[in-house]
Amino acid sequence: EMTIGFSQIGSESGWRAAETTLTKLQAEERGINLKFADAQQKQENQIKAVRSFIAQGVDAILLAPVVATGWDAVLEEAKDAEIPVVLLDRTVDARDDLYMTAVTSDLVHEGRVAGQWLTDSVAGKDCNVVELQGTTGSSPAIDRKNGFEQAIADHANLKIIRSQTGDFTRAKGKEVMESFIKAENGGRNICALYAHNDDMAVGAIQAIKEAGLKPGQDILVVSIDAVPDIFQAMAAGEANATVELTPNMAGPAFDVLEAFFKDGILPPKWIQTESKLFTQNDDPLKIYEEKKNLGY
Amino acid sequence: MNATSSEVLYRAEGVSKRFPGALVLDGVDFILRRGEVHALLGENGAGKSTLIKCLTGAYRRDGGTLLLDGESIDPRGTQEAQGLGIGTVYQEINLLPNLSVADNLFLGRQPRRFGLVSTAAMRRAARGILAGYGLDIDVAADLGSFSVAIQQLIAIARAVNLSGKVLILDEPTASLDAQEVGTLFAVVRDLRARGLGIVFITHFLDQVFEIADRITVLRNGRLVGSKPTAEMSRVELVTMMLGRALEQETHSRAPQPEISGAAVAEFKGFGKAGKIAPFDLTVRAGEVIGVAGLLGSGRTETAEVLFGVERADSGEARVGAKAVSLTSPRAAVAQGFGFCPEDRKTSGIIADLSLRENIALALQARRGWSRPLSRREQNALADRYIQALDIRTSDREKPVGLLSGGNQQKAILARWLALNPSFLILDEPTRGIDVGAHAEIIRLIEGLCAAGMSLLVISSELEELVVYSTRILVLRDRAHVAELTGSDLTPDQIVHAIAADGSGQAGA
Amino acid sequence: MKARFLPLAATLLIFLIAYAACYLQYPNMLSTRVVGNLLTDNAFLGIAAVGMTFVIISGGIDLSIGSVIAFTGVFLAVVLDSTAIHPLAAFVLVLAITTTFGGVMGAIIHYLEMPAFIVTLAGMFLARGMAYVLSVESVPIHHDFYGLLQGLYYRMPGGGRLTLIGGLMVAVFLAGILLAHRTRFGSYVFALGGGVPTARLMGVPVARTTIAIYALSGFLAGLAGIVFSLYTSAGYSLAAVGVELDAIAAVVIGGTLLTGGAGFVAGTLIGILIMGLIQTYIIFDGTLSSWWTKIVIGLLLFSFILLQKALVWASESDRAVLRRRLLRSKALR
Amino acid sequence: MIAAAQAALRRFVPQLIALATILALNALVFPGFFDIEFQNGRLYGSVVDVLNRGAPVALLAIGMTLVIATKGIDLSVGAVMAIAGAVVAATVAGGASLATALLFAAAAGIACGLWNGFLVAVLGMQPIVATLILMVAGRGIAQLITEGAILTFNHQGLIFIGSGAFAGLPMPVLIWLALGAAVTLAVRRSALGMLIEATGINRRASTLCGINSLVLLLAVYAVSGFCAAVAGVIIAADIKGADANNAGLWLELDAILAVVIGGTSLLGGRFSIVASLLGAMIIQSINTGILLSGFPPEFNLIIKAAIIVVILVMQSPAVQTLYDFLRSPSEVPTETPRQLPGEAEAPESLGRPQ
Ligand SMILES: Nc1ncnc2c1ncn2[C@@H]1O[C@H](COP(=O)(O)OP(=O)(O)OP(=O)(O)O)[C@@H](O)[C@H]1O
Ligand SMILES: Nc1ncnc2c1ncn2[C@@H]1O[C@H](COP(=O)(O)OP(=O)(O)OP(=O)(O)O)[C@@H](O)[C@H]1O
Ligand SMILES: [Mg+2]
Ligand SMILES: [Mg+2]
Repeated sequence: EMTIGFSQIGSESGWRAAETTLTKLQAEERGINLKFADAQQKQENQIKAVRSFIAQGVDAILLAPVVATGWDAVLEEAKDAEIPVVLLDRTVDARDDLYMTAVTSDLVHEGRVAGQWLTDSVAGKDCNVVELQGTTGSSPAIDRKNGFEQAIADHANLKIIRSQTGDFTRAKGKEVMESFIKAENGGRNICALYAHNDDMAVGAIQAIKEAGLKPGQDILVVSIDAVPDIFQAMAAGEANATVELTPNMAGPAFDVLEAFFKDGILPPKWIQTESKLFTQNDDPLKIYEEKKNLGY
Repeated sequence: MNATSSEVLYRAEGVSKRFPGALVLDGVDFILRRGEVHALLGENGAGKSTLIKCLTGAYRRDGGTLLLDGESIDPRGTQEAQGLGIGTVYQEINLLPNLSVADNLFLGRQPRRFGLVSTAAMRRAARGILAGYGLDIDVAADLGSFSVAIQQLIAIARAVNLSGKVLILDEPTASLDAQEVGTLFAVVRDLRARGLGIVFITHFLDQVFEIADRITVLRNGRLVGSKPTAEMSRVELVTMMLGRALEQETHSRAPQPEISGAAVAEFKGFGKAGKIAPFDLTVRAGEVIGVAGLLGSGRTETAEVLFGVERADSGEARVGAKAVSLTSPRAAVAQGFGFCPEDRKTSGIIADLSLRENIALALQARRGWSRPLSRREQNALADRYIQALDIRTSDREKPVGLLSGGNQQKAILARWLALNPSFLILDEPTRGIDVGAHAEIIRLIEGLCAAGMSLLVISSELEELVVYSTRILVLRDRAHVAELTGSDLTPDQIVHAIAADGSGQAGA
Repeated sequence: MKARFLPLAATLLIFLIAYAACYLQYPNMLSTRVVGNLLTDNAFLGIAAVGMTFVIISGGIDLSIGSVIAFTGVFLAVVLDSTAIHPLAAFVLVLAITTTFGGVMGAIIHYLEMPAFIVTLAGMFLARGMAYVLSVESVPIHHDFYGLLQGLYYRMPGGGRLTLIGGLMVAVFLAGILLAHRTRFGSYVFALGGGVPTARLMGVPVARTTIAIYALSGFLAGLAGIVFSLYTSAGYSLAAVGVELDAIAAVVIGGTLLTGGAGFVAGTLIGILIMGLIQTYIIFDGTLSSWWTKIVIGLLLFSFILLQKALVWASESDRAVLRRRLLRSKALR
Repeated sequence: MIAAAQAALRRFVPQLIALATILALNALVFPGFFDIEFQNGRLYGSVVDVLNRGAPVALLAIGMTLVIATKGIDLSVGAVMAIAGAVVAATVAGGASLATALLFAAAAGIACGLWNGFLVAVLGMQPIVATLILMVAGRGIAQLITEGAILTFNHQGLIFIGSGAFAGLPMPVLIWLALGAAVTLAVRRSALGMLIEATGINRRASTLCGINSLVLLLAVYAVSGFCAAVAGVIIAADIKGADANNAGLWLELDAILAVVIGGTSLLGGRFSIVASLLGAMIIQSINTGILLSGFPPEFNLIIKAAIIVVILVMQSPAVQTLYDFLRSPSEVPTETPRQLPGEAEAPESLGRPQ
């Protein structure tokens, strides 16, 4: 039996809860003994967890790093102890011989996909975009912002007129959207909303409705993650598109670890998960039903 | 002033101090000579403590000049005053209960080796200093673990040790008993002989005549006069302080009839292990039970057990005919008890609340939160007791913490009188109260008894105790050892009972 | 045993018992790796907690330390990234900044008579805000000198490492113990905790001491920030969120009263180790979900404090009887 | 009577000035700030947003004021909000009636408060640590209920509490106004206010007066828990879901800040709920102003910190003294100003003006 340590960031969002659930589920199916450590959003706790895993002598370590930097030393220790490390959902800023592989999506690419969808759907018309950023300083917020900006860079008709942090939460997403609407002539200046995650978009949709506008029509809504609730909104015509970030990062990770331990096969350094775009045309209700029991 | 400048040590001219709403010192002159003990006297709230604080830089004065040894000084804080050789004991003991005794004595001037405090040397020095006061205590223990009296002595020792030129003592004897006062006076005489100037504030006039060379009297923030003690009679002094003659100041004892009325409360085998040995006590309507004993003899503990502050672990209590359990002060209040505690700063006043609220508080607590006293009722209550006890304050809304020490004491007394309890326990009720008010309070106690209230009064002033007590309990070693009645109620008999060891004490 | 050392003794006892209990369940817990990790992983928290101990003993509180740690890290990363300054010079520079920052907070607390809680709360916003302004992204530090410092460790038998930063924390604790308990400054700190007006009347230089206390806390937070940047080789504006609460918890578990006036620097070290132990235990267990992790941390915190109180109570009631007897005989001479 | 009213008003002058200044600043960065329209049966505008979005902090501030008046502090309110939100969501999602769900949420809040009160009053723990325990564990409990996900619901009655309007005003506004008024009346029309203040200033002396400080402390923490529960229900209802991970995160600090801006001392004693509510509105005005201003989010914290520092400095005792001093030149002593800031002498536990 294989013992694998999993250092998770925390449980700051439904998406992350789903990732945790799926990881545990996958481990159970494969008969892996999973040691789970929740870091309460703190890098120092994650480092502690990895060190403790090393001290316990686990067979492998899954690490979902809260931030890209600062892992060299601890990864070096894992390497010394000959424990393979697989990164989940974010990469790190370290020499690539310090970890076995990274199973992640490309955050910048996600932003680009969202931006691409928007440029396509407005089709050359002028469009003022408001942006709900994630937590200031967090890498998804930075990368998804960059990707989106890259995608619309060559389209002079698209302009980000307001951009403020909504801390990845529904409540803040709603509050910030309310003030965007007030500040932009009752929302009449706004043509589209880009939210760094679905939760903020769900909050913002409520704000748009309460201001007497129609989300999805008066203001286009595009966001990232593909959590179940956004599909409900899409089914109701209130959201337009979302980019999926799959919570099943552990499946591929376990696959490569099993292959490595069985046959000594070394995986590629990066296993990119798909950033699939969903729109109202993709039968959102069906997807909602599929997703709603995954622990989101 | 007629002092020849050669002997003047510390001269203050025209010192003024204003607090919001009140001019507390109004152009006061004060001259302290080398080698004299100078008593600074006045009623509660006259401004004595404030003057001291201005002299030592603890307050910034609003006007006036200070000359030490002929040179103008302007201490900006106590530290600077200490540097100039002025040591002070302020009225409320100002030591730090959380520091060790040795640290308190040497704060800021601990002996050092290689930059680090040399604890051993400091403790040795501390023991040496305290030995001069007959204190042999563990100087490494927290100051707060010692009784008020010992803390007072330590504060004095510290100030004496600091003072090269001037020593100021603000009511140092308020919580000392006769023996400690004797020790203190010996130290003071010694310092006087060495040429220090000593300022001494007290409400005990006997002590003034015993030790002071000169007396300065303040009234309402103004200088009334300053004279050598030898030229002053007691009556003259009291008149100067009060601005009127006091009809009856001397402690003359009218024989108290023994009371044999109905028992208001009865305690049988009441006590708490480690605090006070079990005792029996019957309280009858209209009597005053005095409690005497040395420091630490268990007087306060007796009061605390009776009032439920400390839960008794043996014996039973009866009020009227029914057994009651006194598990908390609240329960005791419900039985018609009242308790005016000894340490007004930590257990008495609610400093930030107004005088009015402080007076109304106990009554309000007994009525319960849902039946508030109206503002009008509170005002009436406060006004009544401000007048009855002559509490000096600019108005009833003044935070009680800003009142002078004696007036705070009166406020707490007023709080319990307002409750009109059937059994009132007073622990050192006259501590820090001026002669005028002292007489008033004694008269008040007598009046209350005549109206049927029973009292238990703890006091270190035996003369005072025998004036109003119908009987006196004597405590020693945390146990009730004797009860004096009738013709035995004299200070001498009490002293005798306190000193008697084990057997053969007077009375029973 | 002196009354005042009781909480310290109780804490130590609890720590030893808890460690023994963990060892029985997971023998690996006593490996040199775990012991080494306990020091290294908690180094920055420990150093910051020393400063917090001084602040709390003086009756104050410093909520800014987590943000100051983040600021320090970002500052170092940005400076080392964009200039040719040697890290040592950058260390001096950043320590000067954080010390001044602390000192200014102390001055505001003293001269404007504002509660420390609020002043340092504003300081907390400000320091993190400054970190954001310097860089919202996490900035890696690649400097040979950092590599050199990180390479300084003693390898214990069994693979555990005694790192430079772990050693630094121990050194800071030793210095803190001397400063608190064997200097005049230390006695002033305790004096302020006993009551500022009284301390002032006793001649304590209140202004100077208050400013020095917060400056010290700022300095140590800066040092903790340097340690954190060594620990992670990066500066990140979201780092060390909530560290102030961990530090407060460690200080309190270590037997220091939040009301001020009583406490031990050494106790804080044990407090840090206890908190580290709780975390290590939870990771070794490895079955707790995110929410149960939080609940169990809370419960363990609760039981530690409760146990400590119980121990102190139990021995205090005996002692009270003793002391009273002693007091009486001495007072009566 | 009029004098008393004037005195009461004077108590709020610093807060009112601060609020007016912030609002004016907001109007400067966003000219339409004071525009109010009537739309969809409710008032609509930035000022209404301030009132509405300030509801959670305002509600927390009500209970927090009482706790702080007793010389305590309650760090757990954010976690209690999460618990109450989770409870209400779980109960309505389970098909229970609105009344039952609200009852459960309120009971959960009160139970949390009683737990805090028990630790503080009975076990004698220091309030910061006592409530820190629930601050850590409470969010775990909330997540346990929601299992880390956002527990959504579609109960119209419950949603109305969060985003409905009555008489033109959003429900949250009406709720915090009503609760604020009710608690203020309850403590000021009864003797509770005085008893709480007395306990906060000197618990020992108050106990000796016969005040049941134990029950009082329990009650005060329970009220704080209840207020937190109401706030938790509101924010859950507002987003139609219980977000146990983020609901009320770090709001305890804002609530404490509101109380302090309201002039209640952290050392306990004199308190004013109305002033704390003004404090909450000041904080929300700053937040809303920042959102409307369009500055990049990196600057949010610095702007907020700077404004708060300015407000607190203006309200600090030392500056007040200086201000009084400048205002009444007739009382200036003949010599140079001697009452230097920081040297103003006051007996222990009197470190507060007013
Ligand atoms: N900080 C303050 N603010 C306002 N008024 C004050 C303050 N301190 C003292 N007072 C007032 O100044 C007057 C003089 O007080 P002071 O303490 O000097 O009296 P005292 O002569 O020492 O009286 P006692 O014998 O009772 O100690 C009192 O009426 C008191 O209320
Ligand atoms: N060991 C102690 N620890 C804490 N407080 C003490 C201790 N000993 C005495 N005290 C406090 O000091 C005060 C004086 O108590 P003491 O034991 O001297 O009794 P007493 O007989 O009432 O003496 P007196 O009233 O003359 O001071 C009391 O309030 C008591 O609670
Ligand atoms: Mg006085
Ligand atoms: Mg006594």
